[in-house]
Amino acid sequence: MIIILDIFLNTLDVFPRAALLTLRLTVTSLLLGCFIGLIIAFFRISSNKLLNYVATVYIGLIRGTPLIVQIAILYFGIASIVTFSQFWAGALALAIHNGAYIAEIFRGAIQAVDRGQMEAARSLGMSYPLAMRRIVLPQAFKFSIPPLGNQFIIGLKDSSLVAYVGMAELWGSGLSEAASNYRQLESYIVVGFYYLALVMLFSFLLKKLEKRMSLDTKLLD
Amino acid sequence: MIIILDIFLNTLDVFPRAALLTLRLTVTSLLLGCFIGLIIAFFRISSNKLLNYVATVYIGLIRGTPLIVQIAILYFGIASIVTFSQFWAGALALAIHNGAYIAEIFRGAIQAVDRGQMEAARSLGMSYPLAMRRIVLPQAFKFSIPPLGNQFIIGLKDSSLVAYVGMAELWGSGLSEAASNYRQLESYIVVGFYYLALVMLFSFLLKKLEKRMSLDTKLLD
Amino acid sequence: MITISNLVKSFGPQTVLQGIDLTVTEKEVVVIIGASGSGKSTLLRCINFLEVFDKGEISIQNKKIVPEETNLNKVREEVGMVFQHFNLFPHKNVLENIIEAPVHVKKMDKAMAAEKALQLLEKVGLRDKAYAYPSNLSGGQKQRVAIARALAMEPRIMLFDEPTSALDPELVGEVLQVMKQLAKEGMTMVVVTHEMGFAREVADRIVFMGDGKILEEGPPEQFFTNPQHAKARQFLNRVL
Amino acid sequence: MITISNLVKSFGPQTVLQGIDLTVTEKEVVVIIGASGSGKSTLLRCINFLEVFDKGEISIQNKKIVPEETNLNKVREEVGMVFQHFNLFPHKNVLENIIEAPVHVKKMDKAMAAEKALQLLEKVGLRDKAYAYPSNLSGGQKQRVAIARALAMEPRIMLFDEPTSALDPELVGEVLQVMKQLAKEGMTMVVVTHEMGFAREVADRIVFMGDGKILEEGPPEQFFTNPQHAKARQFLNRVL
Amino acid sequence: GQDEEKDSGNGTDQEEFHYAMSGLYKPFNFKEGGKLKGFDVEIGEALAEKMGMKPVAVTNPWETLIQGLQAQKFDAIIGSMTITEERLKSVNFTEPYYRSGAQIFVAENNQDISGQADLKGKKIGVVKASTYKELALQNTKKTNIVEYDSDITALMDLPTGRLDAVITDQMVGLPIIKEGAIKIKDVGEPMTHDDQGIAVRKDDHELLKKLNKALDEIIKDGTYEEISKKWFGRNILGE
Ligand SMILES: Nc1ncnc2c1ncn2[C@@H]1O[C@H](COP(=O)(O)OP(=O)(O)OP(=O)(O)O)[C@@H](O)[C@H]1O
Ligand SMILES: Nc1ncnc2c1ncn2[C@@H]1O[C@H](COP(=O)(O)OP(=O)(O)OP(=O)(O)O)[C@@H](O)[C@H]1O
Ligand SMILES: [Mg+2]
Ligand SMILES: [Mg+2]
Repeated sequence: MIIILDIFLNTLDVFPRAALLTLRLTVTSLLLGCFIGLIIAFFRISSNKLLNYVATVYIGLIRGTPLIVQIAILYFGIASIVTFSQFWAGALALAIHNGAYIAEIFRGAIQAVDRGQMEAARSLGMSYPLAMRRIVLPQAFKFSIPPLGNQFIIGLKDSSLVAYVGMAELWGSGLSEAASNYRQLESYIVVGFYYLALVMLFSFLLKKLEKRMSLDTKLLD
Repeated sequence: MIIILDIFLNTLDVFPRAALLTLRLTVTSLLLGCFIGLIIAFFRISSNKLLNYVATVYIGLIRGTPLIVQIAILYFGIASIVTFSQFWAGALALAIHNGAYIAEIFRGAIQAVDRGQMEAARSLGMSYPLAMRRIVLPQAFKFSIPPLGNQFIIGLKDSSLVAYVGMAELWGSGLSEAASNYRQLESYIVVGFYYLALVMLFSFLLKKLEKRMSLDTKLLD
Repeated sequence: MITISNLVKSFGPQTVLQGIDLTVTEKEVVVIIGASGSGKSTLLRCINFLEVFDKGEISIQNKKIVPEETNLNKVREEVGMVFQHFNLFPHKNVLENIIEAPVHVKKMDKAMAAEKALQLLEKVGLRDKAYAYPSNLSGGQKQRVAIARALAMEPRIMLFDEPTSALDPELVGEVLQVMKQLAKEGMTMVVVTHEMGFAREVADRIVFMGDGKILEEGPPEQFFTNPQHAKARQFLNRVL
Repeated sequence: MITISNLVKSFGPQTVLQGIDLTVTEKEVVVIIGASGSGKSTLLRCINFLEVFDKGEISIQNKKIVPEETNLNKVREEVGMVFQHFNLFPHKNVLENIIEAPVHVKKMDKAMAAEKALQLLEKVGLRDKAYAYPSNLSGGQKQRVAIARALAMEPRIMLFDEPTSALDPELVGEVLQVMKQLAKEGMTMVVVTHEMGFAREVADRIVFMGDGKILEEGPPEQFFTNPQHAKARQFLNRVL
Repeated sequence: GQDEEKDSGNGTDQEEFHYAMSGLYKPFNFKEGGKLKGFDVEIGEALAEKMGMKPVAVTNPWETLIQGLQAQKFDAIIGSMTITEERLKSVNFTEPYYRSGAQIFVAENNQDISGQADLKGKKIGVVKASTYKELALQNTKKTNIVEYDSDITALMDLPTGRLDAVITDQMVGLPIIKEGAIKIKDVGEPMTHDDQGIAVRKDDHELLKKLNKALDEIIKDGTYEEISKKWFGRNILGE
């Protein structure tokens, strides 16, 4: 216990900064992932066979292989086309991974909006994109808040895997720290606490958001 | 493409065996995880405050930290108590991780069984454990097949992370292979295909099982 | 047979049973009626100790039951219960449903239990459904199986909680028929029901509940033709 | 106004509309009746091009509409539709529901659109609900808002698909009242409804559908007192 | 993160010299308080100064260092990489910047292994993509070899009993024994004498020339010896 506390105090100049990097990485990759996810979700619900196929293959590949393999492939795959900084290479790899899961979240949410909404909008002369943007998506967005929040927490934890490409986020810093203080177990436990704190913080914020949302959705019929 | 095929053919003595190790690791850790999960699920639904608390903390810790951190901690943490072989250390770490998720699956499934079933059983003079074992659990088990199958596929992919502790399963072998042939991208893609094949195989088997189950559950009322 | 005195039961702030006194004698058929929410089901569930009550006493066969001290499973063997929603075990066929408790609670020989189960099925007119699964039965058939299942434990008392109110109207008759038969054979029964015809014909006594209290009780002839309590009159006006 | 000829529409193997010919003239009120599943909704949805039909022609205002060539959004601006389940936009208040299409489709000035919306709300008797959200309205109020929303696009024709059948009986009147008013003002209307009283009073013509075909049509007086087709007689016997 | 280094020192318009290492190889390269430190780091700084460039040390997983170099994620590897025929196919090396040897380490209480001859059939830990794997293969079966990301992790697994021996650079294990941080000991003579070089891309002849020149300069002017003494108490250039 004393050793753990000791390491905790000795790493106050390292881990909080690393936690911030973890957060930046998570937020960046999730935002990018939402963008990718939205596009892929549209591909999935589109009547165009090719787009549909592209989306299905993409989602299948991502869901069928471990994240660590994807990160490794993307890190070296992207590098052979264009050179990103480590941060962006890592963020992009996570985004491409999260994008597949987020696409399924968005697809589910869009399909959960009553079909009558689209029909009513079309019957008023709105074009498909306009109806999607102004009528369906705002409602789908509300449905997708809880699973998106969940995905955010998963993404936070998954970001630890970009330590593999040498990024000094929480887990990467933990590895470095342990390799220099020879206190693996205790160093890792300290890192674990940082993650736990971040996850608990987010679960808390998420619950608040959901509660606020459910107050709003009382307005739904 | 040619390089990928080349690597695929050159590794036929390594990767299939590694894939088998991945499978053994996954199956072992999932079975152990089911055992842990069932116990923790009972703790969760028990009216005993202490057991309840233990289960809640366990699940919270596991769901609040990245798997890689858990593996690292357990690998060195378990070693300070009792020395397992690498395989068992890895399998146990994965089992403890999966156990938390499986506990939630079982809890959900048990709670999804109509309360009337327990009441009817009790009203016939059956004790709580007897009613649980003979009436509730067999029904809960059916509800938990689809999420358990899903967890199995997640566990299969997650097993890649025990490469960190030096296990030569699929991903670990892929790393070694790439490090010796200097063809990282292509080697990783080959490893990815192995995972994809395993995942697809399991999704297929799972769907079959679910279909068979749903035929059976037509018998449910 | 059953003596209940000053039974009180609350759910949170709401006191659902406010001191019930009720005695049921051997071979008596007591029908409990009353508006929705008046506490009928709760009373029945207390008699079977499916609910833990707050105050009062229940004696069965002149033995006072103290939940902490008595083996409630033994008590429940003596008190059969039939639920509104049947609660058959969906993963077992009709025969297995019936022999489940005799075999695993009473440790009865399986073949003997099955033989007895078939006799009971004969009695409720479902001998040919012994190997059917619950999902393939109509509501009325399910409820008759549920009655047979309860009878298989050879209870001294049978409790029925609205056994016909989840049934399509055309299936109510077959269940009531079985219950009438049971009453005729001398089973002690406590029945919650909205079937006034059945109450009138079969009950030895009507108990009318309101707001967690017994407001009126008496023989059916008297209760139906000349109800004393204002709420009883009101209730009868609505349902008859 | 609308000319439909030989309209055929299938869902998979099932041919739901088997060659419909129908003409609706300016200011006419046509009421379509028929048994459930006879294709009434499908016909209405074809007129608004919410369903793609397989064969046949629809002309609106003497212009033949070819779905691939025509801007269907423009056509839909001219054809308002009111649905059985209202389909109000739950994330927008009543006023926003009404001005949504005028502002974003017709690019009308927002203030002007709002002013017009308030007039329409006045007309349907809901001026005071302008800032309420759909979830806080009764079914009848929702449907009246839906009518106002459709009218805000100034359509030349209004289609109603069972506008009152999702309503509690006591709320039907207020919606029919608004529809009668609309008919009186000379709106061209095609109404699918089970409200025979409304049909009799307001319709210029009754169209009776069965099995995807128009089996009989004529003025309400004639149809209701002396139906020709056997199925029509049968149908009227059931609903009147 | 290394991404921040680009915009950290734009006060000078010096060209930057990016050199990589695993960061998990104490005392040659490791992180302390989030800062990269060690012999390799300081050699890189000294070389950069001689070349008139701004030093930027970065970390990269050991097994992908060469790939990262080829992907131009950095300019050179100063990460205690042994010069081998195999590696020379992919990269060029400078003159050796230190010489060391592979050493067998075992748990402190291990009495079975006292040298290379005892390794037969034993479980041996090495780092992935290392020359030590070849050495291990000469002494035990492939299935008895366990590969790690970091030498330190491998050494940590000696006291747990999951490994019988670890082969790694003598300079990695000896400071640990001195610190008493992990209960291990070295046994036998060094198995090899390895030349450690700085790796550059095959086509980057200019940098290779500049590095060799700078290396010569720091050895001649005593900078090298100073750094070596600081970390090891002696000159590890060897002959
Ligand atoms: N488990 C429970 N938790 C909280 N309140 C309950 C519970 N069970 C019953 N109640 C409440 O107790 C009151 C009496 O319920 P009970 O089911 O006994 O009425 P009832 O007479 O059987 O009515 P019904 O004719 O509708 O079955 C009701 O207000 C009900 O909401
Ligand atoms: N999207 C669809 N896919 C398949 N079949 C459909 C679809 N929409 C309608 N149908 C079928 O077409 C037939 C006619 O349906 P329609 O809704 O037009 O009937 P209706 O006359 O409006 O009946 P109701 O009075 O019940 O509204 C029905 O058999 C229905 O099942
Ligand atoms: Mg009840
Ligand atoms: Mg319809």
